[in-house]
Amino acid sequence: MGNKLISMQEAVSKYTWDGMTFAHGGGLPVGSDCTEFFREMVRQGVKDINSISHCSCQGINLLAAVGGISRIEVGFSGLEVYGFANGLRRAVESGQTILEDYSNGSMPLRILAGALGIPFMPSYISVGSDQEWCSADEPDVYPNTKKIPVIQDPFTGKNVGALSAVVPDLAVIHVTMADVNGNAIILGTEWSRFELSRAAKKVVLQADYIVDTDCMRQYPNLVRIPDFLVDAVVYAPMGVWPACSTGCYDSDEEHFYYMNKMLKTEEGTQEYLEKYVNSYKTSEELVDVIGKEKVDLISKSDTAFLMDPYRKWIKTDAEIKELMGGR
Amino acid sequence: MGNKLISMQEAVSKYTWDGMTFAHGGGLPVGSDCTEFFREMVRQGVKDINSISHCSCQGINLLAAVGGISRIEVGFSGLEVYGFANGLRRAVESGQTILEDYSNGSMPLRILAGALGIPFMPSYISVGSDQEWCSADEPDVYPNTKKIPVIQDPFTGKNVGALSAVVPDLAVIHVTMADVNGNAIILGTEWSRFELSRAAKKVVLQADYIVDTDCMRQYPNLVRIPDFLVDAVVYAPMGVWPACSTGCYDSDEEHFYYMNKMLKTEEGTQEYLEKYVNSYKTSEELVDVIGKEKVDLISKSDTAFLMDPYRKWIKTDAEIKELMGGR
Amino acid sequence: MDYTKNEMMAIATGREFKDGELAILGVGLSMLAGYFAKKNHAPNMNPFTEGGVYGSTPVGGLPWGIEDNRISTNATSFTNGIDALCMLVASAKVDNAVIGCAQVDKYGNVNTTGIWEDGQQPWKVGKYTLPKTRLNGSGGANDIAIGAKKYMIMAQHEKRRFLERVDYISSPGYLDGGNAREKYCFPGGGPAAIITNLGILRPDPVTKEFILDAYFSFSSVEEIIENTGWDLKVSPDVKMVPEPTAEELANLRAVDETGSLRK
Amino acid sequence: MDYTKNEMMAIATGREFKDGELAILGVGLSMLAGYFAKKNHAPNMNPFTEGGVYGSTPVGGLPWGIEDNRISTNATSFTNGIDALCMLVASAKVDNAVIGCAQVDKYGNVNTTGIWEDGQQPWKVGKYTLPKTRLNGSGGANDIAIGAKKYMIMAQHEKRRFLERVDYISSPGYLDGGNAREKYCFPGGGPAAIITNLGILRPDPVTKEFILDAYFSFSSVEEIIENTGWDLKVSPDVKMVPEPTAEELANLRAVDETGSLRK
Repeated sequence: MGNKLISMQEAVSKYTWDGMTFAHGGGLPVGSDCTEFFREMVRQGVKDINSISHCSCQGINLLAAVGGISRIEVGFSGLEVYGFANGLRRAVESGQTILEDYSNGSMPLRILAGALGIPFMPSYISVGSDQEWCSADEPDVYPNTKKIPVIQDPFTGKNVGALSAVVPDLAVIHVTMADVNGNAIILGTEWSRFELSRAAKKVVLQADYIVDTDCMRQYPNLVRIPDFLVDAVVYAPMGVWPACSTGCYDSDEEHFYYMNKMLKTEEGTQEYLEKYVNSYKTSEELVDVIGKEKVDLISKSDTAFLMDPYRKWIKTDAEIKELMGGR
Repeated sequence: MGNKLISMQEAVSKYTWDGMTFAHGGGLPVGSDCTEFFREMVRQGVKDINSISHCSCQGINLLAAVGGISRIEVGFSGLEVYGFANGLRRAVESGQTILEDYSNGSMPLRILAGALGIPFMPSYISVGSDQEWCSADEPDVYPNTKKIPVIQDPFTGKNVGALSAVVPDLAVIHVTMADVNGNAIILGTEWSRFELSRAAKKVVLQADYIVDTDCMRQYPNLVRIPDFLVDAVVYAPMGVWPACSTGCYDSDEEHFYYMNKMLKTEEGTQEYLEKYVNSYKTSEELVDVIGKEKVDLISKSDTAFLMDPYRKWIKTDAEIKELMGGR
Repeated sequence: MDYTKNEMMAIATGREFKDGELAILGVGLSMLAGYFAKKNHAPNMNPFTEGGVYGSTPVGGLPWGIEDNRISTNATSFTNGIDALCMLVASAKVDNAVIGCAQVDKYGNVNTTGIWEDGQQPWKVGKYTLPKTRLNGSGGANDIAIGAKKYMIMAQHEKRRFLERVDYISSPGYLDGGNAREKYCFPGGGPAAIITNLGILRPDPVTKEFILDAYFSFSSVEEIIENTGWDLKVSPDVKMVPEPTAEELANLRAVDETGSLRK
Repeated sequence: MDYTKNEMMAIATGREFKDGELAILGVGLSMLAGYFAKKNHAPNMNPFTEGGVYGSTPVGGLPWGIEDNRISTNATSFTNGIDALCMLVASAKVDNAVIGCAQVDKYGNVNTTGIWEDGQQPWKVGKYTLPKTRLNGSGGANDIAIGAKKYMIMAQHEKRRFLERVDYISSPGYLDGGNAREKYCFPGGGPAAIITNLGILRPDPVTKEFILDAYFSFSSVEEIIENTGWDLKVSPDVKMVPEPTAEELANLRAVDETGSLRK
């Protein structure tokens, strides 16, 4: 309990460090991941990140493009219809980033094991394929038998894989609504946000809206992340951009392609950083960077009606400033 | 998809059989379990049930009292503040019902394993105690090593228990609201209702309210049981009584004690059956049996406000009759 | 000051909860002790119940069950049993808890499953014989016993309940004592205290045998020894537990609206 | 009738979906084939996506991503990845699915992870060498491959994609053929067809080697053999796939609002 609202700058400087195991993964690449938190990590020069998620996203693509990711465990490293993630790809092909392959099902199961405090999760996923036999951590061994060891079900003696548990140092989780204490409501698929909030040692929320706790008391079954699990809450309107936040805004098709094109080269990446990462400090300024018209356009989402029941509890920017003690 | 509304009589006759593995367990004993489905099982004389749940409830207490339960796997067999479950206790002490002990955490984990389609769940729960060493299925062996075998974590070599998966023939799940297709919203703790709906071979919902599907489209994150998992939907107002349904009605303190007192003896059980089980056929008649005043009293629940956002989508009894083709 | 033995027990238990702790509470005395603590000295304590009911305080009296509407009325979050018992409790995220017992032994092992005829206990006869009296089973107490960072056992102090060895271990304490828990890799720390209507027992740091740590103003070392079924050792620092303050009693009674502890 | 090869491929894939099936769909061609089927002949099919988006149909065109707002707009239920991929897909509750590939081999093993210099593949050199070209990884396709009751593989039919052995098995088909899946206890049935822009391959019931089952009106047995990188066997019953009907084409194009398949 207590007011946990802090700024994005403070969140990144307080909860990240070089070499940490960092989990995210609110959604698939086009879905609700914590892009703004990644942009701030880039601005603060956080590096040597060991990234945990089922899927990559534009945030990972960006952080990899600037050389901030030394290792990544992931199920899907692309950008869906938007293609291969060029920044990440460049880092992986050059050997700068070690990529350990799992699947979109086996990564969440590893996080579930972390959440349950058990050492592994039995599963048939990822075994019997090169996901089992290839380990980027031990490239000299093939087929590898230690990454996903095959064990025997004690009831039948049959084979089953053992997926190792993951306990990240930090999970940064995008949510649609949070109160200042850290109670959070997600609209759209949760992906592994529920499990991540229980597995990670620290949890920071990035929220589209700050709402009153009365909203949580009216909809307690929607509050899938209760306050005591949360260390900090960051108000980040448009914080998922250029991906989409269900109920709030659609993905920015044009920018999604543009960003990925720029991250293909080091020069393009530098240009992109200047224009879209280092060019603003506040979320008000971010709106200018995106362009007011574009923001209005993508905010006319067909999913906007999903937010309607909660609008009366939304805190205004002025109220949020007040709650942050004017910071 | 399609209209899955059927009567309680039809649900019990179609989906239950003597000797089946039957799962329930919406809540703790005082919480939202499918009491009315149990009463109909008693009316239809279903027997030799292998019951699966984390907790007992008044429905189990009743079915055990009439000798309908041959075996039960459970974490808690009492009635919370209301005391020991006399009907179940009598059946267990006489040897009529075999009771296999687990905990309120290990039973849901076994259901989770069933839902995931994996053979077991690693856990530290229930091991190193008589829950591991005593198996009611193999009473001649102590300490038992087959009920919860201890295996080695392949990553560290350390001991961990293996809880066997459960895949029930049927799960009967109380929900607050369902549409005719089987999409369901639960108010209050889910307990293991989410996992049960994925683990069981068949799923029947017992609902306090039938609502329009528009309600589900407005609150898709609340719909934790999607329609395609569900085989039948039964409209059962007051169907949890004498326990409580969050958002709908409180527990009936007086009747809870009375019922448990009556189930203590065979004679009392017969009297109880006459008065409260075989004395009505429809939910309208059930209200008369409970007493209109009592129904009004317990319906004045402090939790009633939790239902407010959904009331406009509630189908009336007349509409429901129409939807059931006048049945 | 006028208070009952059960009120003293609830207050003594409540005092063990510290501000900011994440705590799981059960029905009855456990909830009373926990919500007393939150009201009295631990306003930022986070109590929850095993079905995943978070952020709430009881309304209209103590609940009949731990997911009763009395506790669901003002919750900020409802999740599920796996979340509460497995992700939070069994994985050692919970700081503190209370469990009850029908029997407890000198290593803090708890029996809530059944009472056997003497000599017919499974561990004595090498068979899982039927109990004379079937009790409720462990519920969530086993999960707390293996997983909570620490927890307290509340018990009525009677010779027949305080045994050298319980009939059936529903929820493991320190098993045979010493490092016995290590074999099972339990993530939790084990029982920190047995708090009764006569006093407080705490485990020896090495042997893990429970010894008498404190008595109440109305009890004595002798009375406690007499009511304990094993050869109870007494701490050299044995002391009297401070009596409830007027404020503590007022706060306890505000939680115990229906006065169950004054009966 | 005027239609593209990709439209024929999408319709041929869509025809494999039966009414009432529970099906998981991915972005692009997979969703197109699935929603075409639902619109055309399988109104009670239950399609969902891997994050647990249920009961929806795309609005405003095919989504850019499978949890894009275009597919979230009219969902009746949102859950999570473990529900969709592990509880439904990996546990063999799903009836049908489609996965794509960069390479596929004669036993239906799929590679979506990377392309290696020839001779540098991990299985050839006994080391996990870096790929020349890093692709996207398996995403949810591995889960489908091990767990769906059956599934289809969609591919552009080119010699460099249809190999004796893929560079890297991202999603296992029948591995080395025969009963090889049994060793891993995969709950799912394995790939039922490889559907390409030239025809349809299906596995031999015993050896599990994929053989040519059907060609399209615009392709031929010879063209397909020529574009396959292994010594493709031809079914004695090889046949031409019926051309799209006018209704099928209309339904497909209604789903493919933006006309991506006509390009």
